Amino acid sequence: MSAEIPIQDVEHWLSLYEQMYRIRCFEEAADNLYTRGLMPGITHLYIGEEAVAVGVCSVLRDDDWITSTHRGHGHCLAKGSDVGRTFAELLGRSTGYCGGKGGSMHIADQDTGNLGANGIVGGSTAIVAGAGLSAKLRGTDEVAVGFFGDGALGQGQLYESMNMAALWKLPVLYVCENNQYGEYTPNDQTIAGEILDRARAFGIPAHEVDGQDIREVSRVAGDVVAAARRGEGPSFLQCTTYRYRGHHVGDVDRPYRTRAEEEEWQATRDPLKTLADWLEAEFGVAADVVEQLETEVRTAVDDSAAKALDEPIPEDSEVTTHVYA
Amino acid sequence: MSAEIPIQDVEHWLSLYEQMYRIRCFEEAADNLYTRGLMPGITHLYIGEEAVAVGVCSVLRDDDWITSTHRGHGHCLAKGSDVGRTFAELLGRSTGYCGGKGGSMHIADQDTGNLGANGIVGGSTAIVAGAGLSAKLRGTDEVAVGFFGDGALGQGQLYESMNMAALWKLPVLYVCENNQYGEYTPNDQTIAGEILDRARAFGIPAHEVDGQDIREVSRVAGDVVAAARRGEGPSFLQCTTYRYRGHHVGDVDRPYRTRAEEEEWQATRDPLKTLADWLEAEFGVAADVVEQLETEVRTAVDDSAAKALDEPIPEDSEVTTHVYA
Amino acid sequence: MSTPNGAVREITYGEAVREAIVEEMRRDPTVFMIGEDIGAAGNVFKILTGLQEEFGAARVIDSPISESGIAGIGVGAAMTGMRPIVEIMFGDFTTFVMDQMTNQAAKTHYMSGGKLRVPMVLRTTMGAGRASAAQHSQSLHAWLSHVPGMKVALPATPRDAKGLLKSAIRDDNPVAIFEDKMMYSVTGPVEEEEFLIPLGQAEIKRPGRDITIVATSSMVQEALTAAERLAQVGLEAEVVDPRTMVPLDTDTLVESAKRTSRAMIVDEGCERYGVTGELASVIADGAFYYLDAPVRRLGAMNVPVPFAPSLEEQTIPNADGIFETARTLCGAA
Amino acid sequence: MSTPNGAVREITYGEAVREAIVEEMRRDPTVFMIGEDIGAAGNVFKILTGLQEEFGAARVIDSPISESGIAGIGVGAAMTGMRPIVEIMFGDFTTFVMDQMTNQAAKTHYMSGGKLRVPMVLRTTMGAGRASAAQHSQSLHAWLSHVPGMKVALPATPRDAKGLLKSAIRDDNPVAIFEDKMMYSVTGPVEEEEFLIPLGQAEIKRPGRDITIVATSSMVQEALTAAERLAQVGLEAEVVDPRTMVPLDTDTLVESAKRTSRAMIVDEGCERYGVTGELASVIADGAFYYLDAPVRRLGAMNVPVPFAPSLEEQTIPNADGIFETARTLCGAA
Ligand SMILES: Cc1ncc(C[n+]2csc(CCOP(=O)(O)OP(=O)(O)O)c2C)c(N)n1
Ligand SMILES: Cc1ncc(C[n+]2csc(CCOP(=O)(O)OP(=O)(O)O)c2C)c(N)n1
Ligand SMILES: [Mg+2]
Ligand SMILES: [Mg+2]
Repeated sequence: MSAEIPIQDVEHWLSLYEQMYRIRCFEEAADNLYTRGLMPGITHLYIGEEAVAVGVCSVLRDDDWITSTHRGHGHCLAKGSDVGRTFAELLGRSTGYCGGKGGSMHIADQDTGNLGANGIVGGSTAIVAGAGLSAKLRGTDEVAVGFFGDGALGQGQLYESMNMAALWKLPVLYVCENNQYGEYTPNDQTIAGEILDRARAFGIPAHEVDGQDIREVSRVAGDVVAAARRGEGPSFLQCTTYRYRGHHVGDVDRPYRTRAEEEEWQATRDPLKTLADWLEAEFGVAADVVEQLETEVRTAVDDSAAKALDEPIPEDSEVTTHVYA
Repeated sequence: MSAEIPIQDVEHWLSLYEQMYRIRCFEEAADNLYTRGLMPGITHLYIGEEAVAVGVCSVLRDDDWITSTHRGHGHCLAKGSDVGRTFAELLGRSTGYCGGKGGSMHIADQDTGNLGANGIVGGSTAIVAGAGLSAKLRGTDEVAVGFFGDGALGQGQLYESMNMAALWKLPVLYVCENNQYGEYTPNDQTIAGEILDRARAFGIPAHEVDGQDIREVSRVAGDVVAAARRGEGPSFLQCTTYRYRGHHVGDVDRPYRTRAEEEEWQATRDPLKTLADWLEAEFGVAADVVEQLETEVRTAVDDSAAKALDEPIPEDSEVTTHVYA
Repeated sequence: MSTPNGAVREITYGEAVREAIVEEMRRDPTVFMIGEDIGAAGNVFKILTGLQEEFGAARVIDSPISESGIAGIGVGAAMTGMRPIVEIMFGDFTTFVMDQMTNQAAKTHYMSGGKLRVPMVLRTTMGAGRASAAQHSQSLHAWLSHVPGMKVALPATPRDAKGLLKSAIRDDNPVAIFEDKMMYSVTGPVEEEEFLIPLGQAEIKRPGRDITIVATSSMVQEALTAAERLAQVGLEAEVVDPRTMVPLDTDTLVESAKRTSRAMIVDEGCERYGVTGELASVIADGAFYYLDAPVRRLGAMNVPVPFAPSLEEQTIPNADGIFETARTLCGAA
Repeated sequence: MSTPNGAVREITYGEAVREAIVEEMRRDPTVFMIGEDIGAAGNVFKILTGLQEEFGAARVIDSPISESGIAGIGVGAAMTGMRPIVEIMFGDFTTFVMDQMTNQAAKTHYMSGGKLRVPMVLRTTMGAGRASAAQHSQSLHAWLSHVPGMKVALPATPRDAKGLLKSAIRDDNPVAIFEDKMMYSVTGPVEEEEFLIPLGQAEIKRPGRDITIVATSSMVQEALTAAERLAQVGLEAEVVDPRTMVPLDTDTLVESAKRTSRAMIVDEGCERYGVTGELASVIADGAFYYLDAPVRRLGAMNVPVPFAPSLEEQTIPNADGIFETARTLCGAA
């Protein structure tokens, strides 16, 4: 698909670059925290997929909603969450977004419209339609965006949701992050037929997007979000992408795929590199400008991680609060 | 779709006519038993849809499997169950197929390969794939046919099932009996997009069939069952049909649709009339031949119903048997 | 039954449910309903007739047959400012909403550290007795009662049906309400003026000194019938209806058992690993030093509900069985 | 632990599960497995490594992420001559199979009047303790234990894991097995030669005269640890492991409690409306006239499992809590 790049100023693209880079640094720091034994549990890194979350969220308003997945840090930050409080949540600290009770897989941030990561594959595919229905019933023009992996295509609830969203013309955007694998299984073993046709069968317009090119992601997402906002109903995006790391931080051997495949993606389709190259070619943004921005971002992220480590763990009494509202 | 009628002898078509007529008489008798207060609970009549079950089952072997629905008497008889034992089950008698413990909504007959009616809409859409997988794993060329209503298109499990049946090329035939309504709701309110596309999205060949014309049903079913038997994987049939009566025997007012609509279907698309007319035109089968056959069938069915009423109810001790095998 | 002050009418349980919904939908524009055949058809038990006419198809939404989908939609709508009432036609189909209720609705508030809320009502049915066989007769309220974050109500009378449902709609948590479908046509006194019944308050439906019969849903009436007969043989049974499984009014149950020194539990869910075990344990533990006999449980038989009426009948606790068990328990002191 | 005759090796709980499956698949060509990431990946807990290599992709089937679909496929395959083992990666996802297990698998034999059978095993996990938070830490075995027609096993040792699973595979009914994921790497003695452990037979994991501690799954080890410490303060605890929730070996539980006259129940499911209520009631009823103290229950806290390890830890019963409760109970005589 040839990307018709919307003409926007360089600042816009630089800010998206910065956001993508922030996510990458965040994830590297999270990995580091895990490796050093400082983070409880495991976590799923978004490295390689940054253009999807940042591209989609770049066309959303603060009052739009997203639902996220077990691989949710990227969505969280892209929708506007603070790096420090996100780290704090991953570390189970009382200053985290969920007071340390949710952790990586359940991080939610009501204030930025993030209805939460989800440990259930496909678990939010109907919730997002509920948010869309709510937007409509409340008479707003809010849009609800559901991120989910290719693995969630196996869950029947997604189809129930798409059927209803189509019937009732809900302002919902289904974003399938097709990173080629569900855990350790390549998805040609788990997906029959054509992904886009699954949405189209319900009368939902569906588009395949290069998830490694934020220009394309944001352009197509912009169009379909605008359509949803105008009351034209749901759309579906399949974003072709790749997770550079293992399924989770502990999955380091990755016997289910080759190193060559990984290197190919990283060398030729890295979302950061793609954008940086274009910024240089199109706007003459010099490499050292980008480097300086990177240095600043990385320093800030690493500082936040270090600070989060000093945050307190929850009071023991927190175990029984918030069971009921 | 223009029906290319397979050339088979008149006996074949007469036997299918007889089977359809038997089902109609059976259902009328069931309604009568209900109306006279002789049948416990309620039941869902198949009147009007006979060509679907009989057409599809006419191309099946004894060792093929079917899964059925809450509207299951037609499937049951078409697959070869005995009228008397079916009545006995509807009446909760110990001589019924399930010893009176299942009733209309759970009638099953292992001997004819009927894995059971099902009170859960969509509840057997994955079970049928399991039967298909079993046929394959056991190294047989058995085929598994799943009947389900248009209402079951709302259930996510159907899509999970189709995905797996397609991936593993299971010998499964999905038969959607689209009778225009799910209970009291016309299905244009509940089905977005195109039904056939929902199967095709999974790479499953899908066909729309006039469910009121048994010649077309059996021809298309014959083709796709043969394909499944050859190992070519699943198919999907959408049989357009109509239930003449209410959703269940107690639904007599039917405010959700017009009498005119009902009369139109019955006058112009009745499966019995369509076949009888063709038999006369094509083979010169006279009206009185058909009438005599009808009289014999009706007498036999009514006798069976009367006999079933004399069958014993289960021993009280049966309540605790068969909880575990 | 405690008679409320003010005008009292006799209305059916079904009408009471309808009134609760109508009043709350009039009061609060964020309340809406979604379910199968609830629109023009007015629900399969015909208790919601006219609802869609009054509130429109946007607020009384006829859904496809997609139980897990509508539960999920309820959760999402509840998180974002609405108060959905999701109707699951038969309690037997709550099998499909277990993920949304358990992993999403019930946990969201906690997992988000108190930020998100899921003020959602799941209305469904329970109970056998209609020759509807194994998949349309179950009483599955034990499952959701086991899930922290859920509240669970089992109204036994028209008045409770109305008052508990109104409270549930206003509650900021997911609340599941199980309505016995055989009771929709049962009438009872319900005052004209508005009232709420708080979740978590048991009601002593009949006072008595000899034995405590804790009964839920339609079993309350069976227990009251049994109590009449027990009175004829000189035994005064106290019938206690917990009304909500969660929160559970432990105090009222335990105090009653302490007073009577004998207790039994009657519930229409299957006995094994059902709610009777919890209720019996709460009493056996809390009133241990006061009990003259073991706490007896009377749940449904541990069998799928059979179709044949003569078999089905055996599976459900009834007044006869309650009478016999209570008499034996009292004799066993 | 009763030592079997013959050669005894120490193997892990995970290896024991694998051995059971391998032996049964070699013995019976109708046995097959289906689940997510069980093929080349050998299951997420790496306990099925090599299985697909030995039996091929047709008998060790890697499925899409479709829990309800694979449960339904299991039911259909079981009805038609196969013996499927359906793996649900985390017990938390059994939410998706409740319809297939409850309305189909468990009821088919009964509804068909004994004609159809569903010889199917549902293998899944339970247990917290890994900072996996609310959706990957639950112990939901109470639900399926409530469903007539289901059998439910909770193996506590490698030997039980093997023997119970082999019995489950040969059983003609649907059997759910909950394996505590923290135990996969725990070792224990398992004899070389083939053996089965019947479903429905409790095991006294440690004899004692002062108090009966009924414990399930990983709580058995906690109870044994507590028992050691109780012995140091002069109290001999009998640790009884029911091993299967259904069928339940009521006799062994009740007889033990009669001997010791005190009993407590420890289980990792949430306490409220969980299995502890049933087990406590069975004992409180059966041993009523022998008990010197109320039967105490120690389930998981009635909260979603929190992420932060210091909070999570509080929610699960452990040896300390068992020790304290047992000592109090014994002092309370
Ligand atoms: C209902 C459910 N089934 C299984 C799992 C275990 N699981 C966690 S992530 C995952 C793979 C998800 O793949 P995909 O949706 O493609 O997301 P990705 O990890 O590739 O981003 C699985 C199977 C789960 N969390 N929830
Ligand atoms: C899971 C589930 N949800 C709802 C119902 C209630 N119900 C019974 S039949 C029916 C309509 C089914 O419509 P369809 O599949 O089109 O079959 P038809 O009755 O038209 O033959 C409904 C909603 C049910 N039995 N199971
Ligand atoms: Mg993926
Ligand atoms: Mg229909």
